[in-house]
Amino acid sequence: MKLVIAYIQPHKLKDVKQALYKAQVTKMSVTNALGCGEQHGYEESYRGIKVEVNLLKKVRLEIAVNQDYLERTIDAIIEGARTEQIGDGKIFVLDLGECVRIRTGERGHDAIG
Amino acid sequence: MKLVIAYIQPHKLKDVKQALYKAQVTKMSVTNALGCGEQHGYEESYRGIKVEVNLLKKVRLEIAVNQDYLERTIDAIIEGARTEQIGDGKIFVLDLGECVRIRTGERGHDAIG
Amino acid sequence: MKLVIAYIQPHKLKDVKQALYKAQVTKMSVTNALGCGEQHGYEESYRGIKVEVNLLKKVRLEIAVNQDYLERTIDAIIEGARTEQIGDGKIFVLDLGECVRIRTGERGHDAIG
Amino acid sequence: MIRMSRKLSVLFMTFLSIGILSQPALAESSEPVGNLVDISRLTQGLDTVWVLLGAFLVFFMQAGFGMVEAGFIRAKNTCNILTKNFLDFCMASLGFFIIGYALMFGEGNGFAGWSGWCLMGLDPVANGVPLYAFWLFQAAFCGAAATIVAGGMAERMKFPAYLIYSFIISAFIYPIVGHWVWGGGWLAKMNFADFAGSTVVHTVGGVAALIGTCMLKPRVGKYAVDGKANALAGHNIPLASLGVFILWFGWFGFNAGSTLSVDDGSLIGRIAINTNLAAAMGGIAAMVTVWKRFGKPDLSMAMNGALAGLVAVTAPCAYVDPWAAIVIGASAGYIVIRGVEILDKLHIDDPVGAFPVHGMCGIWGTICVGIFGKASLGLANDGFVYSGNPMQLGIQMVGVVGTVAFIVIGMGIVFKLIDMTVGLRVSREEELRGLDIGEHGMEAYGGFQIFSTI
Amino acid sequence: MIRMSRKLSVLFMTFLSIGILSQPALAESSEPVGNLVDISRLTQGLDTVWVLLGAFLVFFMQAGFGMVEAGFIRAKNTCNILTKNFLDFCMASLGFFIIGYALMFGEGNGFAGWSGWCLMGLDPVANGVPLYAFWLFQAAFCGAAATIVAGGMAERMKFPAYLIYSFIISAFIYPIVGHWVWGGGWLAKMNFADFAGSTVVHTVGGVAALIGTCMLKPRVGKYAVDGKANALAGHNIPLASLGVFILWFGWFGFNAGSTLSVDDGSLIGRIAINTNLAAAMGGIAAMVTVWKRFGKPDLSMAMNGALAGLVAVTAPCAYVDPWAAIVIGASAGYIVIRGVEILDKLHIDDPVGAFPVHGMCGIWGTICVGIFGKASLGLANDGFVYSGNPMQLGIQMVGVVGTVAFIVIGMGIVFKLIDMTVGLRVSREEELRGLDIGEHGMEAYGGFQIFSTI
Amino acid sequence: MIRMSRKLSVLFMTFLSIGILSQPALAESSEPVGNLVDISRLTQGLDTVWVLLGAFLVFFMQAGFGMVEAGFIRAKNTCNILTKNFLDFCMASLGFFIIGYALMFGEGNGFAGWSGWCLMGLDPVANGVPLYAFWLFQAAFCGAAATIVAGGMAERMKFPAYLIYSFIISAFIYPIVGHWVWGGGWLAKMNFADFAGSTVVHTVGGVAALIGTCMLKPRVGKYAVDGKANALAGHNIPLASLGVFILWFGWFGFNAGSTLSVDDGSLIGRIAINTNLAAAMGGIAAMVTVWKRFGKPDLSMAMNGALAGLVAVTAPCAYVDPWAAIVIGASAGYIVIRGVEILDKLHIDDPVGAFPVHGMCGIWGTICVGIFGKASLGLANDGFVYSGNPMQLGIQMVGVVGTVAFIVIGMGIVFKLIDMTVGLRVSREEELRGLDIGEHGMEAYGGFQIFSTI
Ligand SMILES: Nc1ncnc2c1ncn2[C@@H]1O[C@H](COP(=O)(O)OP(=O)(O)O)[C@@H](O)[C@H]1O
Ligand SMILES: Nc1ncnc2c1ncn2[C@@H]1O[C@H](COP(=O)(O)OP(=O)(O)O)[C@@H](O)[C@H]1O
Ligand SMILES: Nc1ncnc2c1ncn2[C@@H]1O[C@H](COP(=O)(O)OP(=O)(O)O)[C@@H](O)[C@H]1O
Repeated sequence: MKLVIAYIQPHKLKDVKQALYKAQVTKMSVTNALGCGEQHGYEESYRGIKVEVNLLKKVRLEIAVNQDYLERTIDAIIEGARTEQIGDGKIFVLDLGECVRIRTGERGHDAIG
Repeated sequence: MKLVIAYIQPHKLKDVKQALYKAQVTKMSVTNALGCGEQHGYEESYRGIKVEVNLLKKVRLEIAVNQDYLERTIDAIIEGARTEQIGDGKIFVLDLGECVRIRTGERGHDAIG
Repeated sequence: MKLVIAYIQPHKLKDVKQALYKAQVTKMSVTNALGCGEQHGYEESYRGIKVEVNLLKKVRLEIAVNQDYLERTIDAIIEGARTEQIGDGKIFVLDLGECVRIRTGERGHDAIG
Repeated sequence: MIRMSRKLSVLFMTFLSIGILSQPALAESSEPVGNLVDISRLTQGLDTVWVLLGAFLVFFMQAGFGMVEAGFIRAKNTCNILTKNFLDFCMASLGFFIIGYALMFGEGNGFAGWSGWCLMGLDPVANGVPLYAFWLFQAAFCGAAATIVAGGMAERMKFPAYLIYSFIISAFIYPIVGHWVWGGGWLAKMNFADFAGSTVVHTVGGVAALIGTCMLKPRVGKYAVDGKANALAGHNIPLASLGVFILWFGWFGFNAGSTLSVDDGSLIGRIAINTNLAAAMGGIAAMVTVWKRFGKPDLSMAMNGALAGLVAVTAPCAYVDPWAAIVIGASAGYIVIRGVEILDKLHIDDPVGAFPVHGMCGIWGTICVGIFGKASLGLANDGFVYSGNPMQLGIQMVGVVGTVAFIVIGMGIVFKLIDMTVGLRVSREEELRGLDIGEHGMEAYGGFQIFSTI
Repeated sequence: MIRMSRKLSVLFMTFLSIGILSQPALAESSEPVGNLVDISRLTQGLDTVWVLLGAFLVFFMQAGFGMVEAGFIRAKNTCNILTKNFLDFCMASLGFFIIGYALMFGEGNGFAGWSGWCLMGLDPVANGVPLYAFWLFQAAFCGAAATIVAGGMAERMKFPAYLIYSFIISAFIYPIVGHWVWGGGWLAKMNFADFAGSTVVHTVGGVAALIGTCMLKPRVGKYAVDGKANALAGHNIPLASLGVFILWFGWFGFNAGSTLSVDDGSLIGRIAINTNLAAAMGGIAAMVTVWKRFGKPDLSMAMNGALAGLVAVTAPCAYVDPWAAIVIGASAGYIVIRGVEILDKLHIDDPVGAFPVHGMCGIWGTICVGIFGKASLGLANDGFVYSGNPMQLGIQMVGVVGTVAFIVIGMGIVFKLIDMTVGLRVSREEELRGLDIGEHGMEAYGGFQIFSTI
Repeated sequence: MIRMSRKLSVLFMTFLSIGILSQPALAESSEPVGNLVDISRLTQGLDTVWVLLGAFLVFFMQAGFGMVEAGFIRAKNTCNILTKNFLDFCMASLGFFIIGYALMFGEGNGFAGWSGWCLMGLDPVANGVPLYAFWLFQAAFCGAAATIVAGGMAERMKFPAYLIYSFIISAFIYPIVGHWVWGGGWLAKMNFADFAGSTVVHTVGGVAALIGTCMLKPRVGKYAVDGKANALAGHNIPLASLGVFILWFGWFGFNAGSTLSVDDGSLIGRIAINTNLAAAMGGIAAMVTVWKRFGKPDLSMAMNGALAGLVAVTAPCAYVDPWAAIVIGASAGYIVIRGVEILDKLHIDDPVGAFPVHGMCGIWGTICVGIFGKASLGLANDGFVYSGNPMQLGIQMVGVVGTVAFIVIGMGIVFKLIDMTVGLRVSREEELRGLDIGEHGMEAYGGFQIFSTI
């Protein structure tokens, strides 16, 4: 089992979700994040003081999938999020040791979906 | 060492924390998350336009524990969060390679607790 | 490749970012978190009712790095965040199986930076 | 107006030209008449401006109530309370127009009026001001009484139930009590004095809120199994604080406007200073009390204190001296804090303190008339501190008891009926998710990350 | 006053000294003169107070517009709309001082006035009140017309473009229509009646907003490729709700203040009650409609309904009876809901419903004058329901058509020119990130975690 | 006023009594007398309504100050500033009732008054209006002066220290300066003119804020070790924007209400238009300045500009023509921007710009009286632009210097004493966590996810 973590542009969430649904990945968790990467930030000024903002608004996806779903999940995220512009984001994949469904206590593969 | 990630219903956080304390798991990190899973969402309507909301409010727990604490941690979370209704949530367990206490620089097992 | 997760005091974010830049770690993701650990909380009272608050405001950093950057990353975080007072925070290190840059589709080491 | 006086001066010129020395008497006498008419029109005009200004300010209090109630509850129920607050005023306007005014000010018996449905067939001038202006002023009061209840029953009451309730209270319950006191009813006949409505508006609203919140039971999670009370903290204190300022602002219209006439301004001046001093002292006393009892100066309680002072001074504002207003306000500030504590001990869950503020202090204020009131300021009998005679005090007690009894029974029945029909309380699931989504299918703060862990 | 009575006494002394015993007539007559003068001064004083109170309230509506518009859009564009709303009033004050007033109330022809630039060389008294007070009242109206547009074009219009627009509308467009109706222009001459501005202020603002929003095209993400409309939900409903209360509050000044004189108060009383009933019914009707059509009582729509009722009753408020105000308000509440639906069907993206509220209901209200108005209340001809004679109705129609045509053409050209020069719309990137950062380099809610996924 | 016309009628009686001719006279004469009395009562009534309206509006400004100050600081200190803002008005009401009024308006010497403690033993009519109404108007001014300081010392000042300060300034410091200018003190005697309080209210508050913020030292993290200033951005711009509108709204009462009488309305009309034009120009000028200097139209600065314009026009509002108000407002808008910059250069940390707005522009406005004022409008001498004579200008300077010196010394001592006793500043830990939790044990936005990284 794998845990897929992806950072995407906020306004791309809609497209990514649709792409994931198409790939039958229907379960995910989303959090609000700030990110800094290659994409350079912008300048704010408040009451005459310049502020260099390089932590940009991003959305963080966390998706636990079985091995066989991994690639299609990654592909779906890329499909939904890519604009080929700096700031598109990153995907990280971790090994997922165990997974438990709280409601039933099921574990492992069956618990993921 | 293991890193336990759990998604639970927001209003269950209190019970889960109590259950964890009982199991002598007193350290944890909490973030606000949205999740979609089996639990079907609900419909909003804003100014006459229907909105299908399937990202529901969840709370994300992150708990680093030593191997020997793993099971009791999982059990405690289940005890606190289970209502046997769809939406109870999930627990994910990852291998934790290293842990450092910033204050002291301690590493490994001692740093966790 | 490693995924470094760190919880620090919110007002230390600035210093930690600077320390990381010095160590040429320029990419990271930040989220808002609540944490409870050794640091004891405080008491609020609302309309005559006492409230024991032990989930304190923290900031969560997530940084994917290549093996050779791991130590300097940890050191930088410690340098920026340490005050030697309870509540300084923790660093967790996980194995990162894969990393993908959405924009280009690059994978692995090259995708991290 | 201009036209008028132009006419006048023309008239005047002519009368000057046609040699006045011949028949002065006629000439002059005609003049004064003109002036008299002018003056009485002017006076009514000025009084109308005053009453309308009061009406506008009292209307604006509706916003104050909304912001205070919204700020003191959790984010997930914000749209719901705001919708209730918004629509109960609409309902009150309608109900008080069709039925309420007739019951309150129509010709009738000591219990209720019975004429002037939809304001039809009434003298166009009421109490020295145009009927329509007078109605608006009274309708705004009616709306205030109705909306007080929203706060006490917040975060768990069904929206349709609230709509029905709000129509009934503004069309029937409030006007009847109003008739007793201001419509020439039995309390008025026995010289019961409630200048601007500590009883008519606030006791009615506050007690109705108490009945309602008792029947609703506490919010999920408010009291732990071990009986310990949990704090379900408000979500937007700045909004609440703004609301309190708006209420204080509007209260000047509420109290001073109740004179219905300006005269030479001395009475409205007195009312205004009393209103302000009572509010200020209420705030200070509440802050000191909460600070001493709980170790921190809790803003939400200090603000409740100011409102308590305002509620308490509403009845006596015209009959007392500034020093008395200070005493009344300070005592109310203390009462409200203890009241909140007591309700919590009794496990009565009143999220915004509607009963301690409006109920307890409304009653206290009504009684204060009998203690600090002065006959020289238009009260039937001197208050206790001046006369040592409990006469007026007794009358005030009777009024309080009568009103409370009527509301407890009347609203008790109303809420019971609503509960048996459409139901008073939402489902547990809906309450956990928040009434905004359940009842209105929308969120108050779209996009904001908000913990709904409690 | 002082000066006056000093003059008086002087006069009095002199005439005392020159042996009075001879010609008493003079003596007495001098008295009435004193009174007359006093009274006309007093009357003008009272009227000025009334007009200024109205002006203050109408000014305060600016805050209401700001909060409603801000609350109904997404957090990332909040500073932008607030800056627009704040500066268009500043611009309006300037533009209406230098040019606008002269075009609107100066001596001129049926199309526009042409004197009194910067208020220079004008009679210090206008319509029975001091010129400066009258100007402030009118300037506040002008600001309202200007700011209505901000809502319709929200979340995508360039800030510099908006500044230019706001100066033009308040210096030229609005004053010209104003001259037609209130400045003795061609519509005034044909007895077109718009008591407080359903046409002059709201139709102008609403139609301008429609033109603007059409030219701007919908916001990114508002309509899916398949044509389905997405909800871009407002981010702060409590703020919007406060704004609606402020607007309602200010509207009392807007309508009742338009009498410009108090007289004996009966007219302002009538206007106040009509204003309130129409607003209340608008809110109720809109809630019922949206509830029936979409299954939930949507607060944002109910509030739009109240505003719709207010807009609709603005023209007829002085000419109709309360029952008619109820009908007008209720119908407006229904119209606005359908209007929002229709715009969405046509893929016209009006984020806050500026056109349905101000445009549609402004037109409807203007027409209502011809239906429900009464000659006995100062209208040229009895309305249709009383006379069965479509005379006034026809006149109202002409006024509506004339105004709409003028705005469509005039503002169409203005927006086109702005678009060709500075440009109307921000870049897609800027729109996605939010105009607060793009245009103003600041955020509305520093530190708050807000999803900007839509 | 009253006194005058009373004199008149008395005089009139006497002259009547000494029998003019005989018969008819008596008859008629009774009429005029009645009218005279009526009219003087009416006049006083109208003036009271005006003064009370002003008082209500000035009170409401307290909400405006609260929202502006809260909106411009960080979320974690919101409850704290709101509690300060709320309680300083309560404290001011108390302090100005017991001591302040006596020091300001009591019989005394050129430095301070010394009679009328707790308003006891005073003539029930003051300046032609009822004493109580006059007191409320003045008390609201006192509260404004006190609350200005809260903004400048925000985010780090101890709450108990603030309570003590607020009582002292409103009971002693403010009333003394007030006596100099409005209570017949030494400045009044030398014809120093400050119509509505640029000096008495704003310079006092602004300079006190400067002293306080200097003694408090900057907030943690405001200036980097390398001396670079960091932006600690405000957390709720919509709230601040609402606050600015409320202030502007209230300012109409602040300035126009200061006439204390309506007369024929021409003076209050002039004041109202000047107030509005200065505010509008201040906003525009500030926006242009900040846009040019920093590349973006910063709303927070534009709003500061409007407030600056209002502060500056407060002293001259009654003595100048509209064109002058435009100049005064625009210059103030420019001054405030540069002022904010300068303070930052000097590492004086004034979170909301209390000194640039109220201090600098208060002084500027006071000086403007000597530049643009007109003798024909009641000023002792024509201003410099009219007379080329620096007489009045000099007098204004003296007033400014005297006031600033007094406040610097007086408040310097007060703050020093408070610092040595209860302490002025909270601990570093408390400041980092936020004063809401440290001082009040509560949060402003319960449940909201808010970064407190700066
Ligand atoms: N090494 C990293 N560790 C953690 N988060 C990262 C890392 N690299 C990128 N991110 C996240 O991905 C987002 C996009 O990264 P960025 O480099 O700007 O995209 P791209 O590489 O497509 O230009 C960043 O804002 C950050 O949130
Ligand atoms: N495969 C997954 N990946 C990431 N998060 C998940 C996954 N499955 C469930 N979740 C999280 O757990 C929450 C509960 O999941 P759900 O399936 O509704 O619970 P249950 O399985 O008990 O019905 C979801 O809202 C989501 O936040
Ligand atoms: N075992 C753990 N699992 C998850 N998060 C932890 C754990 N231990 C500490 N943390 C996070 O680190 C923060 C600081 O921990 P704390 O023990 O207070 O620091 P210190 O050990 O330096 O005193 C906590 O608030 C929590 O967010």
